[in-house]
Parts: sequence; structure tokens; C-alpha cells
Amino acid sequence: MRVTVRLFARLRDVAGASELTREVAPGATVGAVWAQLTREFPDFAAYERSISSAVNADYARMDREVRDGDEIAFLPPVSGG
Amino acid sequence: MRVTVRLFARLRDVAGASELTREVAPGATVGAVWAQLTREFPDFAAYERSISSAVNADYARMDREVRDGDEIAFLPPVSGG
Amino acid sequence: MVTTPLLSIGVEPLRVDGLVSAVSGEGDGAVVSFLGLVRNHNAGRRVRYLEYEAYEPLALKVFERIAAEARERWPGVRFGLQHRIGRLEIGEASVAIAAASAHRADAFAACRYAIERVKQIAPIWKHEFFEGGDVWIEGATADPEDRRARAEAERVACA
Amino acid sequence: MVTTPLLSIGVEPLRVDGLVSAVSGEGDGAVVSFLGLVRNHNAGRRVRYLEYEAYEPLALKVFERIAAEARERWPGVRFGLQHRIGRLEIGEASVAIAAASAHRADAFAACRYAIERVKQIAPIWKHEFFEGGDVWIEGATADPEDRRARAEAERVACA
Repeated sequence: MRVTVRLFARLRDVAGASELTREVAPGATVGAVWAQLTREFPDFAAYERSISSAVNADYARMDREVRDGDEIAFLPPVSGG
Repeated sequence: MRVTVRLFARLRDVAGASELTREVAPGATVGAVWAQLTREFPDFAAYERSISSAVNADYARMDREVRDGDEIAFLPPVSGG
Repeated sequence: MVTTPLLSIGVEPLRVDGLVSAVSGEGDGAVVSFLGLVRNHNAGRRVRYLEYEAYEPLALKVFERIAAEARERWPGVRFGLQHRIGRLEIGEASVAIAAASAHRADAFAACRYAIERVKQIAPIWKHEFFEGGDVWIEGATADPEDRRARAEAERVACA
Repeated sequence: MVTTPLLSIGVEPLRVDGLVSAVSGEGDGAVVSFLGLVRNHNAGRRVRYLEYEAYEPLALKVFERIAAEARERWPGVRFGLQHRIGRLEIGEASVAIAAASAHRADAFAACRYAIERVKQIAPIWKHEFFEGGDVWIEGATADPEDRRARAEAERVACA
């Protein structure tokens, strides 16, 4: 199945794209998508402990199962305000 | 000697004037001016413990001696803001 | 360009944008402002309007004193304080305060401290006209030298 | 009359007067507002300008969450929160918050709480362009369910 991945701030710079489409295995979790991206972009590994994630524009945990067509966002530590 | 007395808020209403000129004895203190006014306007007595005073637009204590021409102000409890 | 006086008393309506601009500098990361508004109720009464009166020359000196106290306690804070007098309708602002600082903690504390001090020591009085009568509001006995009052203002400011 | 949205993200410059008016009702006696400004320095660097980016649909939901948290903690507070994105010059406002209440203690606390929560959980990032380079500022790991973070925001708000 396919998901859209949204990347922000330095993750976007590292990946060179704000949006990616990726094939993921059925039953994959958000964490599995992240692991897959970390293999593709080794610099993502530095964010292993500080990343937050969202599914379809709602915060979601890494153990959340993703569905075909979901928009998965990975959020480095925030700095609004 | 003569002083100008400035009155505010309910003190002004009680006295019916925002400014009075009064003769006071040489060496009189602010407190003596207040006592003199309280004889003239008995309703002032209710403010005996809550009044503040100023001389020439600076806060002053009741034991301050007044001089000829001073502007003495009596300030009921404040309610700005 | 009209300059906004940082400390003032007058009959003109208060707006916060001008005061915020006037206190903010290029090194400031935070501006906190406070507006006191005329409420439609007070102590169970339906308020029609208010009239404020001030002993103006002393009030301006008190505003300078409050600004100095705030700068002493929170060095680097830039500070503005304007109070309106005369007749004020429901929803209008009676007082506007702005405090700018490099960091937000100081701006919040200085702004809160200032409104507490205004209520403690500014020679200003509120005449409330409500449905059925009118009353002079009498709050605090003004004593700028009262250290306990100043300490209480600092406590409330969460400094 | 232009209505000011209470919760928004956009590229337009922020002004506090409109937000203050939008949150204030006839029962309110106090409005506290906060503006976050772009400072000319940060961590020893001379800042040239900032660029803010947001995950907008999630950020708007987070603003609604912060407003709900503030209303739960301080019932009766009316609340507005606007964040700017895109390029911001020194002195411009990145965020505007206003909280109106019958009493000033609640307005101060709710406003301070909100800016703390924005910094904790709003999916917004600051890209700093300084003399000699640029850097993404990375602050807090966003976790809206983190009770300790929320308690810390309440503590700082002096609630």
C-alpha cells in the first residue's frame, strides 16, 4: 500500500523534499515508515528520540498502524512562538 | 498663611468643591489642615484612617509642615486601573 | 509619524498597538500588554458607565515611579502606561500597559506588576454609574512607601 | 467590518488591536495580550531574519486544543491565537495571543499558559538566518499528551 510522507524543517532539507510517496508493507506502523526512511536518509537517525509523528493531521504514536492513502507527518522538535 | 486644598472623588462631593483656599496657622502640618477640614465637613471623619495626602503634587505624610502657598491634596482610597 | 507618549493620562480612547510599537525595540522578543475594560457589571450591579478622575500631576509622577520600580526589578524592560479619564462606556479601555523585554517571563511579570501598582498607588478614582444610582469606588489607601504592598505586587506578578 | 479569526495561521502581519477587540465582551474587565517579536540576536548570533513554517492543518487543531485547555482551566476566558509564517524581519511579530476575562488574574494566566503550550506542541518551526549562516531552531519534542509539559505550562503561568 502507499502512503504520503510529509517532512518539515531540517527533515525536509535532509530529504530534499517536503512530500514523498512510499510503498509500505500491509500492517506497517508509523514507526516502520520512519525506520524505512531512516535507511533511505541516514541523517534522520539523529532524530530517533526527538521525533513526533502525525497521521492525517492528528498527532499519532509510533505504534499506530497506517492505512493505504494515509498522510504520515514526521515532526522534528518544534520551535514556534 | 494660606494654602490651597485639592479634594477628589467623594471628598470633593462632600465639600462641594474640588479646590478650597484656607488660612492655616504658621507651623501647621498636613494633619492639622485635615483636622481643620474635618471640623468644617464632619463626613470627612469617616476617612480618618484611609486618607492619603500630597503636598505640591508629591505624596507627603500627615506630619509634614506646610508652607504658605502650598497645594495640599487629600486622596481617598484610590481605584484606578 | 505620531509619537506615543509612554506615560500619559488623558480623555482620548486607548489603543494597544501604538503603545506596543512604542515600547518595542529590536532586541525585544516579547511584548505583553494589559487593557483594563469597563465591565457591564460590578458587585452585583448593572453598570451603565464609569467616570474616572485623576490628580494628574501626581498620577504622572506615580507612573514614572512604577516604571522605575519595574526597571529596577526587571532590568532591560521597556514600559508604557496610559490611563484614561472622563466618561467611559462599557467595553472601553480605562488603562493600557505594555512591557517589552528580550524574554517573555520578564515582560509578563513587569506588566502584571504595573497594573497591581496602579491599583495600589495611582491617585485615580472610579465613579460608577449603575442602574439605580452611583457610587465612588474606594480601593486601596495609597502609600507608595508601603513595602508590604510592593512585595504583594511582586508576589502576584509571579516574579 | 472585517472579522478577525480567533485562531489562525498565515503570512499577513499580525496586529494586536484586532485580536483584542475580537476576544473582548461586555462582561470582561481585562484583556492580556502577548506578541512574540523577531529579535536581532539569538544565542550570540546576529539575526538577519527568520522564516517560519508550519504543518498548518495540525497547527490549527493544536490551537483549538490549547484554547480548550485554557477554557477548561480558566472558565469564561475568551481566547485568540494567531501565528505568522513565511519570512519575518527583525521587530515583526511571529505570534499574537489575547485572553479576555472578567478578572485580570485569569487573563494573565491564560495568556501565559497559551504561549508556553504553543512552544511545547504547535507544529511550527523557526529557520534562523544569521550573519554567517542559517540554522533550524529545534526546541521541544511535541507531545500533546505529556502531562508533565502541561503541568509545567500551568506552573509558569502562575496559575
